[in-house]
Amino acid sequence: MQTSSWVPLFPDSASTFSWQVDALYAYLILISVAFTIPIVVAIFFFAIKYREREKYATPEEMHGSIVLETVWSIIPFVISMTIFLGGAIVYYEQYRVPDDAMDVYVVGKQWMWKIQHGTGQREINELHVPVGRKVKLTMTTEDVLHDFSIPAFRTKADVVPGRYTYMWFEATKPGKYHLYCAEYCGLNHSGMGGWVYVMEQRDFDNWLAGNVSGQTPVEQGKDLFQNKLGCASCHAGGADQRGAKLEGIFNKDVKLVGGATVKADEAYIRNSILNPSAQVVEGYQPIMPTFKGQVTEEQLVSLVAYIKSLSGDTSPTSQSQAAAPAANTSAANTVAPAKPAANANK
Amino acid sequence: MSSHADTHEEFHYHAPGLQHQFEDMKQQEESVSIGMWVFLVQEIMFFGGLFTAYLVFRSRFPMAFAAGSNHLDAFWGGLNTLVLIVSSLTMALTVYYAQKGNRNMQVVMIVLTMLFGTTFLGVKVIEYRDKYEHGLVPVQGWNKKVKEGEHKEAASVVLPFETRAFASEAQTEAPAVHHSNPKGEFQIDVEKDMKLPKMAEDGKFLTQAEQVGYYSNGKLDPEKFRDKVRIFFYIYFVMTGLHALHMIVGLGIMAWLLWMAWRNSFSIDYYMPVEMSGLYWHFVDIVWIFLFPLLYLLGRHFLH
Amino acid sequence: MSEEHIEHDHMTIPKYLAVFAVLVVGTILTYYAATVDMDHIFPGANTLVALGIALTKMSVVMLFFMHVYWSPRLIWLCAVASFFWLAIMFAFTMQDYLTRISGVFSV
Amino acid sequence: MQNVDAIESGISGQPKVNYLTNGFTLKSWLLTKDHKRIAIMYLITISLFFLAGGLYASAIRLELLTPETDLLTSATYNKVFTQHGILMIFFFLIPSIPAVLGNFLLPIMIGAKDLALPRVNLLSLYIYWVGGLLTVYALLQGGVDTGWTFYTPYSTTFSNSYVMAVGLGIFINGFSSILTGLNFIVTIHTMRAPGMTWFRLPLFVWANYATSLVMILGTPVVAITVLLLAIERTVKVGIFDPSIGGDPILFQHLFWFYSHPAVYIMILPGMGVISELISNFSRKKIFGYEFIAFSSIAIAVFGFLVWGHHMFVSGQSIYAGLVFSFLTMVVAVPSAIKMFNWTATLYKGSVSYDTPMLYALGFMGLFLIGGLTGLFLGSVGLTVHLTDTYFVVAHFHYVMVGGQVIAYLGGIHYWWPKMTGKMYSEFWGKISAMLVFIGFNLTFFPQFILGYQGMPRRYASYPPELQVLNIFSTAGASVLGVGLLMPVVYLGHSLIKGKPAGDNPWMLPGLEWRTSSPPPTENFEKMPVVTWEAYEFGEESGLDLESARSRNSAAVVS
Ligand code: HEA
Ligand code: HEA
Ligand code: HEC
Ligand code: CUA
Ligand SMILES: [Cu+2]
Repeated sequence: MQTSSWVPLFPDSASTFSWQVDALYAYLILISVAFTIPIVVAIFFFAIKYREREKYATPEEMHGSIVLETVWSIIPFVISMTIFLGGAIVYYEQYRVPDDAMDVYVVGKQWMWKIQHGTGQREINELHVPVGRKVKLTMTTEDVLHDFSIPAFRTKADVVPGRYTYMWFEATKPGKYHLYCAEYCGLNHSGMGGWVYVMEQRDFDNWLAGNVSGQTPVEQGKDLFQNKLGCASCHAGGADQRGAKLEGIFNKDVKLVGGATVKADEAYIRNSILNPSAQVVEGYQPIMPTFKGQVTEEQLVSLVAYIKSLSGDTSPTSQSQAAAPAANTSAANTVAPAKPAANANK
Repeated sequence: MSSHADTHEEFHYHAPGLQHQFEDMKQQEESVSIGMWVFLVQEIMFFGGLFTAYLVFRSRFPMAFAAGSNHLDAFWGGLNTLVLIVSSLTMALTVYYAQKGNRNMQVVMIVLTMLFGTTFLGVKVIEYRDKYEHGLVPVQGWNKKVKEGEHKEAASVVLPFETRAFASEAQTEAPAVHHSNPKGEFQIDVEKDMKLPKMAEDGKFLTQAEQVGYYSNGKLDPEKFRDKVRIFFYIYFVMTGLHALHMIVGLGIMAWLLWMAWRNSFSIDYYMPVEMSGLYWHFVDIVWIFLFPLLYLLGRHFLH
Repeated sequence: MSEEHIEHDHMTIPKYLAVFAVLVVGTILTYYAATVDMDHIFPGANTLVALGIALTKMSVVMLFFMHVYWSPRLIWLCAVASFFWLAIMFAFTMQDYLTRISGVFSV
Repeated sequence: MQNVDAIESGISGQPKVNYLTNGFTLKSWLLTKDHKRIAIMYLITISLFFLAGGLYASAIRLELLTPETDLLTSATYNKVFTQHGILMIFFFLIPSIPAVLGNFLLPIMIGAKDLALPRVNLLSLYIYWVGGLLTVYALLQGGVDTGWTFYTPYSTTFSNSYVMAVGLGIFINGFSSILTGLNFIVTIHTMRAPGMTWFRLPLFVWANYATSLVMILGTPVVAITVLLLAIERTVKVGIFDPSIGGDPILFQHLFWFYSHPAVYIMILPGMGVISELISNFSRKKIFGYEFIAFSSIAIAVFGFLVWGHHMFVSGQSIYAGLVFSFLTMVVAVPSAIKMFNWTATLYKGSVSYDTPMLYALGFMGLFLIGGLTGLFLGSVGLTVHLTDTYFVVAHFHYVMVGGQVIAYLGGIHYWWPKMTGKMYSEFWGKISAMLVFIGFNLTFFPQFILGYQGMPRRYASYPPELQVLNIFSTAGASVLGVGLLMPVVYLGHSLIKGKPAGDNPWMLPGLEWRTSSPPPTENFEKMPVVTWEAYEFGEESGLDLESARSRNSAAVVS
């Protein structure tokens, strides 16, 4: 359902949750009108009806009313709670990234957006996506804060140096939409934008075909993994490999030496390549060398993509690993540090 | 100031020190004391911002904080705590004698308070100097420059009850390579400091931020670890620096009090300035009461 | 509040000295507590003990040296409010940090 | 009663020594401890800052007339809106009502000779000047381009502008605000005249009390934050730079810990003025006095729990986002209470349409819209779309300009006769109030629509399809500018040619109307004793309404 097209005041509405945001907006406008009209009418009515008829009159005294005060405290409170709930529901939708989304990587930089697709296409300040597919953006920045904003999709998120932030959307209508940088980032902040092209799947495939620049990230990652960086010397697979098993780990919980578990998300894989011994997988020695300084940011993206692809073509063991409780990330991270302190002092 | 106020004063009895806007001494005292307390609330929030920063970073990098803390000399810190406590006592006694109208004891106590306050700052200078010599000032170029390969000097003072591990190590051989900072950069004692995260690593109880933040090359990375220790020292210097600034201001107030007391300006009826300065002094003391354990005493037991 | 007169004869020199003694003992105690490993009882125990002692010291300084004990309610309120606001600042900031999902890679 | 004499002497225009005529030397102004003189000096200074900020605003609007960056380069534009924000917020809006009207009136309203700590008051003025001069110096040297929010790491590591100097200016200025707040709190606690109980205080005093709480509890935090930023910028080490382990978002937490409560520093005094105006110009006791008083305190307290609503998309945790969104809704309720009580006060009143009342009615409409759009922004799912767009710009101008600035203007007009002893032209006052109202809406209403269409803020250039609404906005700003310039002219004119106002031109019961205009240095000839409730218009107030009425009709007849 799209509420936008017939109201010229609304921007394009082109994602699955944009109607929800519009509906929430409409609801709030409704509430605003419902409060504004009576109050303004009352003000005008009182101001005119009870206008000063005699200088220095002393109109009848009136005392406050507890009943009224209670009523007009509770009603706004209840209404504001509905606003909060509405917002919370939409927010949940906006920030809960679905699992089956197509990956796109975004790096912000003063003042351009560098974007790479899961299939290897790179673009700058443009983003091509197919209609009807869920797209997940994994984003970071090389310098200051930026904000990836697509009004037509009703979503945006800051990109923060030193961290990944995520957002997702599913476009519903082919077209060309504005892409902005919405967090002030210096001189050319207002120039740091471009377009999002939403295309039918067929057109998108054509675009992909016409634009292939050598390898997809997965291919490139595979190449790096097997030949260029020699990861395969330890992670070749098979029974007695030295390195941890990488098939099927993505988004599963990994048990670490010391008992903690972490979820193998992009950041974790990235860290495993850059700081292997920070989080050592249970049952292995911390022998993996770091690749920091040897791999570029883009190669990292490819490696991560490749390792994720290893989880795509499945592995039976992932079942057993997934058995570990899922809700660990925040709890484990914060509680883990001190808990085994006793061991440390033995 | 204004002529109006002056004529006003001619007609009314005015207690010494009563200002024109007040009706009587009680109102003035009440105003001044509320004013002072509200000012202290403001001060607490001012330091509060720093404590928040401390909290955030300590909860992320406990090991680096412990390592940084072990570079601080708990003896000097403890001594300074005692010095401040004594000065608090003499300050309290100043107020006590002011209430009693005892001018001579008042002067003595103020002098003592100032003496201890100065001692505190003196010790601070020794400590800062020590940090300077060991390359522990978090700012590049603000440290004593040591040439490549040169040994650093041994820690200045170690007392019998000083932490064993810390003391013995500081005085024996220090590894040469990591104690060279030709440009005066921040440096840490790798051997000693890295012990902590290593111990932690064995026990696997690093925080998530630490698991990411200390490592590269598949190992604990002294460079990266040093950055985190440097955050500790940054916070240390800002906090103790601001505290010292408050002490200096306090000494200024004391000097003024001394002058006033000397001239016998206070009496049983009028000693508000003494009491208010006392509140300020005690507040500065309280800040230190928290700074001491939070900065100087972290992770001592690890090295025991 | 304006009715209360601030009494001045509540502290005597021995009392001051007693408070002083508490402070000195507290300082020495903090020091030794820090060298004893209590973190194995539960994580953060050392810090908790250190803060507990510091809070005690602060309380006696405020109550007796700063005469809060005999002060009007408003001044109690000042003292309490400032710590309450500090708590707000700590709690709401940490509420964010402690519930962040991972994704940090270069701290 | 004494006020009757005062009225008589005021009307007959007997020459008397008042605070203005008590000494004419520069020294008698610069070293004064008189809160009224200090207020006047504040008034002059903040007006200059407002004009400077307004000139920057004009530059913004002119640049945005066309989509391209043709009038200003991006670099200049960035400096212009930053400096607009900094001057307007830190040097105009925060001191506006407290330091000018509050300073002038608060002691008079509670029947005191002065603020409790006059020297501290003077000190706060000097601190304000020092901070202001430092900032102006930095702006002349080349300015600053970080946005008024100074987000790291841009401000610490990337910006090449005068962040240090401006930061220090704001740091210093902060203490001016703290000292004002401190002084108010003390004064309200200890300096009330006999009979002036807490619940007889004018609501303006309550509002200033709540504001002072925020100043005391919040401002020190922003001071230390800005200081940390300045240190980090100078020594290149610190806690906000992610490349050495710092956290840029910590800065946002610390900054908004103050700056959200600060928006209530920017509205509570305005609400106080409006309570005065609504009640006095309806000549009716305000409806729900206690509720309005306590809602001010509630806003000040709950205002500290919601700062994260500025950080919904910043990378703070989702859980924190939800908590902050929830609390944001809660803090809106006390504002709602005020709104309803004001409206109810008009009911069965005797509403006059004097200029201050026009401003008050304007405030009600504009703050209503501003506040309600605050709810849009507090609803977290919607803000993801709206944040950092012109919707936010429109929201905060509605509350800040439509709210506080309008209230400030209303207050200035209302108390102008008291402050100067002269009456301004009622005709021009009404014209300018209308122009401001119309111009304001024309300027900022289109920005809501722009915002929902996604136009990001802090943009020197924008997509051409958004130009129409921007033209409206710029046109509105011109009307607004003219409307705001007019008071300067006719108020200035009234100083020279204005009719003597008399001590109580509106026959109102507040204590400030029971002394001469302008008041003497000690405010009252003798210490007033309050025997009437707040907003008492009838006989109990002791006002001689009969003779005032007859005088008035005589004046009309002749
Ligand atoms: C005077 C200043 C002022 C005031 C009073 C307010 C008041 C409010 N503000 Fe505003 N705000 C700012 C100044 C102010 N704001 C500024 C300067 C910014 C931008 C800073 C920057 O980034 O540069 C900002 C930004 C801002 C944001 C962040 C936007 C973003 O950047 O993404 C949010 C989000 O929640 C918000 C919310 C609110 C709310 C809920 C109120 C509430 O207090 C409003 C309460 C009032 C009412 C609700 C109206 C009256 C009520 C009724 C008529 C009854 C009906 C009510 C209900 C049904 C509940 N404001
Ligand atoms: C008290 C606060 C205050 C006030 C009063 C104003 C007043 C005005 N503001 Fe301001 N504004 C802010 C606080 C304020 N603003 C803040 C905090 C920001 C955010 C900054 C940031 O992002 O960092 C901002 C940002 C901001 C922007 C967004 C810039 C951007 O994001 O790119 C715009 C755009 O229209 C704007 C316009 C205006 C206008 C037209 C006025 C008008 O109301 C001004 C009217 C006044 C005058 C015009 C002066 C008087 C007349 C003259 C000097 C005569 C000459 C002029 C003419 C005849 C036209 N402001
Ligand atoms: C010298 C052997 C060796 C090489 C070469 C090596 N690894 Fe590893 N790797 C290991 C070992 C051993 C582990 C398990 C211990 C650990 O987590 O550090 C591991 C763990 C991992 C993990 C975490 C796996 C999990 O289950 O959580 C990833 C991801 C990974 N390696 C990726 C790579 C990539 C990509 C490369 C090449 C660029 C590479 N490795 C090269 C030995 C190696
Ligand atoms: Cu990038 Cu703004
Ligand atoms: Cu806010």
